[in-house]
Amino acid sequence: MNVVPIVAISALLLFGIGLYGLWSGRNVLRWILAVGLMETGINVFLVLTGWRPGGAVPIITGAFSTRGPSPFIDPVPSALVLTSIVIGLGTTTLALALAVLHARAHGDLECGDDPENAEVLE
Amino acid sequence: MSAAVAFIAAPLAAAFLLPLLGTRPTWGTRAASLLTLGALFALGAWMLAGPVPPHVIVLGGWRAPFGISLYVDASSLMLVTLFELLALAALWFQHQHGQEKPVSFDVLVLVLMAAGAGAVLTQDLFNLFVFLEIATVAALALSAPQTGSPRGVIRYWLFSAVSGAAMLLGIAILYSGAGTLNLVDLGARWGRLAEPVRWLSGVLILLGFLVKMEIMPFHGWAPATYRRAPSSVGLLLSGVVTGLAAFSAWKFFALVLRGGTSLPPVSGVFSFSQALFGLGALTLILGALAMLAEKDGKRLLAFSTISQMGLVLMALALGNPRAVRGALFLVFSHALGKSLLFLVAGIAVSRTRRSEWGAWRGLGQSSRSLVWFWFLGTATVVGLPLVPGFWGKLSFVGGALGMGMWGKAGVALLIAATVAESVALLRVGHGLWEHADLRKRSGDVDETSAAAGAAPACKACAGVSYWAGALAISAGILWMGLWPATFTRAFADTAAAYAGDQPVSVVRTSTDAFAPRRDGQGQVKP
Amino acid sequence: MTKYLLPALVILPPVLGLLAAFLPRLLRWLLLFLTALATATVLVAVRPGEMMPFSAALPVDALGPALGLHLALTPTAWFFLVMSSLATASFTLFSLVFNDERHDSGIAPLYLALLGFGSGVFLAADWITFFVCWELASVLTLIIVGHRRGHAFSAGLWYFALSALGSLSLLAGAWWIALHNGSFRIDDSLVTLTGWVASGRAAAWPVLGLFSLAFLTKAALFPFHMWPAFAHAEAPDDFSPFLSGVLIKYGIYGLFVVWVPVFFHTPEGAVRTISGIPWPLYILGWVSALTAVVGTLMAIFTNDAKRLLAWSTVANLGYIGTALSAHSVLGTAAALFHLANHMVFKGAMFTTVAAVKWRTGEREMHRMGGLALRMPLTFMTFLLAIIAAAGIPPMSGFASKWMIFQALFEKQLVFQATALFFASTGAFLYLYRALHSIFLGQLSTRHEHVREVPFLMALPMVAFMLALMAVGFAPGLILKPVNWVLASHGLDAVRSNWTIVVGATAHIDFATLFGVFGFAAALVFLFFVLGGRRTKVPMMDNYTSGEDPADWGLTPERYQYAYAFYQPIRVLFSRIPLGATEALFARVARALVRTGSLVADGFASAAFSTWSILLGAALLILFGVLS
Amino acid sequence: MRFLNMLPQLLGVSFLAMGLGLLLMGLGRQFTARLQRRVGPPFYQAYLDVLKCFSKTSITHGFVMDLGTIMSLAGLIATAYYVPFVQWTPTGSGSLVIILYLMTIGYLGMAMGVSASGNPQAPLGIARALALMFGYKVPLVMVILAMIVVTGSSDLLAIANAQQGGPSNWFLLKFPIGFVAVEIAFQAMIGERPYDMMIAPAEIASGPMVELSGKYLGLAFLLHSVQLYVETALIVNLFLGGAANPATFFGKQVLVYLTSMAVNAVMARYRIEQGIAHLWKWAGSLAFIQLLTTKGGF
Repeated sequence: MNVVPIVAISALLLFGIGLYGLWSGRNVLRWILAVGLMETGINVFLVLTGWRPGGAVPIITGAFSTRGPSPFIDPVPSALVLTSIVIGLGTTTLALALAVLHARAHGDLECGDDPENAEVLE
Repeated sequence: MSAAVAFIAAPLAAAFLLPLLGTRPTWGTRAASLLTLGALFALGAWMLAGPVPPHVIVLGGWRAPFGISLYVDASSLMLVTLFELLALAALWFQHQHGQEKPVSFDVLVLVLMAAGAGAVLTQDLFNLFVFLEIATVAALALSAPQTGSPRGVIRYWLFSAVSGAAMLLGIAILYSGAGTLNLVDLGARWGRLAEPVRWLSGVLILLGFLVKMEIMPFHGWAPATYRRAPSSVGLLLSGVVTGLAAFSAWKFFALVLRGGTSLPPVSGVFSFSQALFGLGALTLILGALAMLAEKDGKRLLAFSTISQMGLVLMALALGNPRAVRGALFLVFSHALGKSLLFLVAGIAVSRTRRSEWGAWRGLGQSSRSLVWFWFLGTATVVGLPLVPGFWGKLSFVGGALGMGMWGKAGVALLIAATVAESVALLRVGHGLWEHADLRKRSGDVDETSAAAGAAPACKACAGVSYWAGALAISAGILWMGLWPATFTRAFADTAAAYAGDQPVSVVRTSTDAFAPRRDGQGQVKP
Repeated sequence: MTKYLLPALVILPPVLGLLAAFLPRLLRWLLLFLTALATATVLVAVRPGEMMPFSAALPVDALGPALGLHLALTPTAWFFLVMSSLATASFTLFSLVFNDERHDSGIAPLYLALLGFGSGVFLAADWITFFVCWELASVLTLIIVGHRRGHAFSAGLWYFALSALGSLSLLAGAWWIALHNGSFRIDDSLVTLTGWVASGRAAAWPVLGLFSLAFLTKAALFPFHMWPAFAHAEAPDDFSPFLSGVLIKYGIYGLFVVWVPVFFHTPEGAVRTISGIPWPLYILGWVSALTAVVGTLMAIFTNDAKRLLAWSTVANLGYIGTALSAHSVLGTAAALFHLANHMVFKGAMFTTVAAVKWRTGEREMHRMGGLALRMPLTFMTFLLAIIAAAGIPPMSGFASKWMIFQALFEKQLVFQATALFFASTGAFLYLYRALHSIFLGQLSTRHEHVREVPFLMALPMVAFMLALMAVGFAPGLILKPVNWVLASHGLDAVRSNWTIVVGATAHIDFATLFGVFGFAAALVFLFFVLGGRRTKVPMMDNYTSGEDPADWGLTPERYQYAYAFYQPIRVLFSRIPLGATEALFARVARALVRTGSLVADGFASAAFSTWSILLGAALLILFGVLS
Repeated sequence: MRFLNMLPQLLGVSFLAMGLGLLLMGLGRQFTARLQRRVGPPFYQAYLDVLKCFSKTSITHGFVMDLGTIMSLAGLIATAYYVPFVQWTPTGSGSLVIILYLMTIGYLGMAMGVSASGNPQAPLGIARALALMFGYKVPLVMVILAMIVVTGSSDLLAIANAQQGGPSNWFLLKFPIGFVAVEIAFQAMIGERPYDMMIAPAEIASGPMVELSGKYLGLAFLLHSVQLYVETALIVNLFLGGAANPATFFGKQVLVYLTSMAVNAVMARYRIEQGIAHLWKWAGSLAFIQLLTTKGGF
């Protein structure tokens, strides 16, 4: 059975859930998780773009070097996914650090308006 | 001539080696970071001294369009050198006047510089995305306040995370259609993409740029972040981050979207010009009005950056050569002018411990330089004659007036916005210069600065870093304002090279050698 | 050497200003005075014909290969420059003494730079130099008017916002024409503009409108007539004469550079005329007449001496505008003549008020009084100045006012003439009020010890008096240069020799007028001497209709009638909203600031910011789909 | 040169103006008395008053008071030189603009002199006088502008010549509306009731004249007399076509003056703002109609 529509729908679903997560609450952790879900959804879609019907694993070994017009699936999106995951890692850790700061300053993770009289030192 | 790579490699290397010298900020770590930035600035200046032939550097031997290539020409090199200068001034200022910061501050500045240079020079779309993300992470970490509520920065993270995701989605869609990531190649294949692929990917990618350029609906994060971030980080945010975002947005706009071509009529290719022009105009006028109402000094500078970036976006959306030259001039002059204003704001906030410009009244009495540099910065940002901003606005008006009703409306808004902005900034400048009884306030400054154990902010003298940074930037302003020969030539060549419909430009040499030959009308033969 | 005279006139003063910033107080003001004196002597010595135009190329290819900066000394520029530099020389001499330790306003360097860019405006031969000097002049004026006082700065903001708006629209207008004829030079753009006006092309009127916005805001004509009252009143006292005598004339210079050539060189039938005058000039006529009336009424009811003189300047600019709009040789000459006269008598008035404020520290008119006894020379200068300002014969003001009326009679613009007569009668009212409240009536005890102004400060006053009488006796002194200006515009000259001027409906021999008044005065003095002995009596000893002043606790202040002087007229005009335009502009400014604050805080709330990403993305997608 | 041989004529006209003015005042007082059914002073009474004033000692409050009083009479006499007596002026020109503006010297001089006296009632009177001038000057000027539009010249000699040849072409008949407007303005100009609020004896102790004594009062008398001469001559030249010989000219002057004295004898005094409003309402609108009809359009 053709796997492409299932993967596409799941990517879209993931992206949708992430978007809903963003919109529905003000908790910082909720936002971090929501962004993580969105990025996973996009990564799934990225891998999907590299799919070629009947393509094989893009590793050139003796047997596959001379196969027909496009024997392999496109490896570049997979490489892009790698980088995107690494970037996701970086931003998420930073967000978690900010969440810790927020908890230390406000005692909870509800991100409301910026306090007006916040002291400025420099 | 692969010296340009040093601009990316050297800061990264220094950034990773710096923590080895320990996490406590000793004079050694500070000297190291300042030396790196100084050396890079010297390298840039030396390279700019001679003629800079536009050339392409292919990284890692992978020939284009498969590998990543850097395109280095005069104006991109100038922009990178400007970034180095601003970073040097900001970091040195932070060391001497700002709060005590761990070594990670210097590391993050170096990372930001590497990302900035990368984003300006790269020719690859995904590589551009990666550098933008690195720059955002660095900027986020820099502007996070150590004590107090980080809500402004969380909102900044939220905006950049979502826009990063959107940009990635856009690149994915674009790649699925075009099959290549090299900007020049994308430009060649843009015509044949399907309609939904084009405008969906275009929208999503532009969303990423617009958030970094603080354009109106996406600017929510800017005022709060600027207020809580140290002034030196404010300088970096408004000078470097918006600068690289604007330059790379223009690169994407010129190469891939065929430079947006002229506004009306919409020629076949989906041109976003009218939408972006409208958005830029909205940002320009509302940003300027917000400045009129703003009581807080650093938020005032944030809205000034927003307003100026709106104007740059309008110039990019226009697309004709005169407007693009204006845009480049505006980016440079805004970076220079705004950095002067942030230096003065930094001194003022460290003296009075309050960021409302009303509280800065009379500071100019003890150190007159605050007033001089503030007025010079204002003149540059607002575009008063004899300073670079004027050349930018002059060519923008010329470019816009040639564009029918849209252009004239844009010029009218520019006039109103310039008046509002100059009133707002001059008001603060005059406040600094006013007769005000300083004794009442300076009394309480002594206790707080002693209590907070801040860096030795001696009241009377403004440190060497402030003077050196401000004088260097003023020299840049006056050189660019009074004899902008080198700049006009560089901007003209870049505008010509990037304009899509030119005969085969240098930019293309990197790929044409391998791409299938074109027939007479420039249509790619199958 | 003469090749570099023009750029020197423009560049040298700002450079000296930069130098002056580091000099001690007295040297700064001395440098300012010497520069102004040098400029005046150079300009008087030089004739417009002999000066070679100067041009430099800046490597900015805004339009053609290189942006040219051109300076040229046209007769019009020469006339304005000579008049303003002579006036400035005397004002700066006055400032030299005025700014002792107690009164130093610290604006000498900015004043110097302003002189340079001021003459730059007159000398500019292309729109970019014109804009550069114009814009820098308005910024410097804003900072000078502010001179380190918050409320003075916000008063100056009225001026700056309007003049910045005007100058930017001037730049847009210059670009609009440059896109069509490829050059920023003023004479090229005027030729194109005249061509457009003559051919009735639609683009002519917006361009003319853009240019005129710059000049109307600077010349404080009707819709923009409220800023002088704020700026002149709050400016440093010794700077107000320059601001009101010279700086406000740039707007008129602009009208001269653009309107006069354009409308005099368009063929007759090209533009629709109302009662013989092209309709834009007719509108300018009515706008200026309205300015004169409003300026006079506002001057009558104000109680602050400097604000009164500021409103009187607005009224006088109304006269100049009306004269200019008569679209005739006589009208243009009358405008120039009245402009020069106004520079002298308004300068004299502001200088005297500054001297009174220097000595007594008072500015509200009801707190002064009786100073003629302590400061006789200042009193005489002020007296001669208000005689000239009211246009009363022996002095110079009458000649220019008479010429304005001759120009209006020639074109039968009788209703504008009536408005001007109304304004000039009103002028007499508020001028007498100023004279009475400051110099006459009871001398208050606070000013017992006030002394006359020192010699150096008296020098410019005597110079003003001599100038007023000289021009009153021989109007040819100013009409000769005016005829050169008219010749440069290709108009025929006003028929006049040194003392006789021939108008449209009558001619006057001003020497006989002067002599006749002198003879009458001598005759009456003879009668006066023949009369009985007169004994001098103290000021407080006078007729109190039978009551004993001791039981009112009489003091000189309470015995001086000066507060709501024209209360009856105030009642008459109570229904007319006099301060309407100020209120309108203030409301517009407040509305802008409110929208600004709405934007500033609107996006700050956390909830909204998450939404704004989605809103923005939807917006962009929508545009994408539409385009 | 030309100015020197003009001096005797100037002297002559000065004494003529003062003489006729005082005569007018005398006749006016007698006429009012007769209206009020009393004998009234002889017609030469005014001359006696002036001589008496000049012989008496007087008090002064400073050089400004002397300067002002001298300047006021000098200004009025200078105006007299420009008002055509019998189609002739000593200076050869009768420019209306000069007359209108020279007259204000009289006001300025008097104002300066009396307000230097220090008595607040004097400037109060002057404020009223100037406010009144504000009222009557505009209608007067509007009618004069109508005359200028008709005759094409702003010189009184030319206007008078345009009305020669009998009463049929006097401007009085050609422009009756203008004449009525100027009559009302004339009433205010010479300060007769209902417009004599500036010297209102009951309210502000004769206003400006409160501190004048001796020769200052004499000079004030002369000022009023020359003012009468000038203003009546102005009306005569504008509307009654001047005159061939002095007798008819003076007769017309007396006629004009007595009409206004008649009004003065019977009218009560207006308050100042009512006076100005009345002037603008009646005289102003009539003059406006006159100007609009003669000019025919804005």
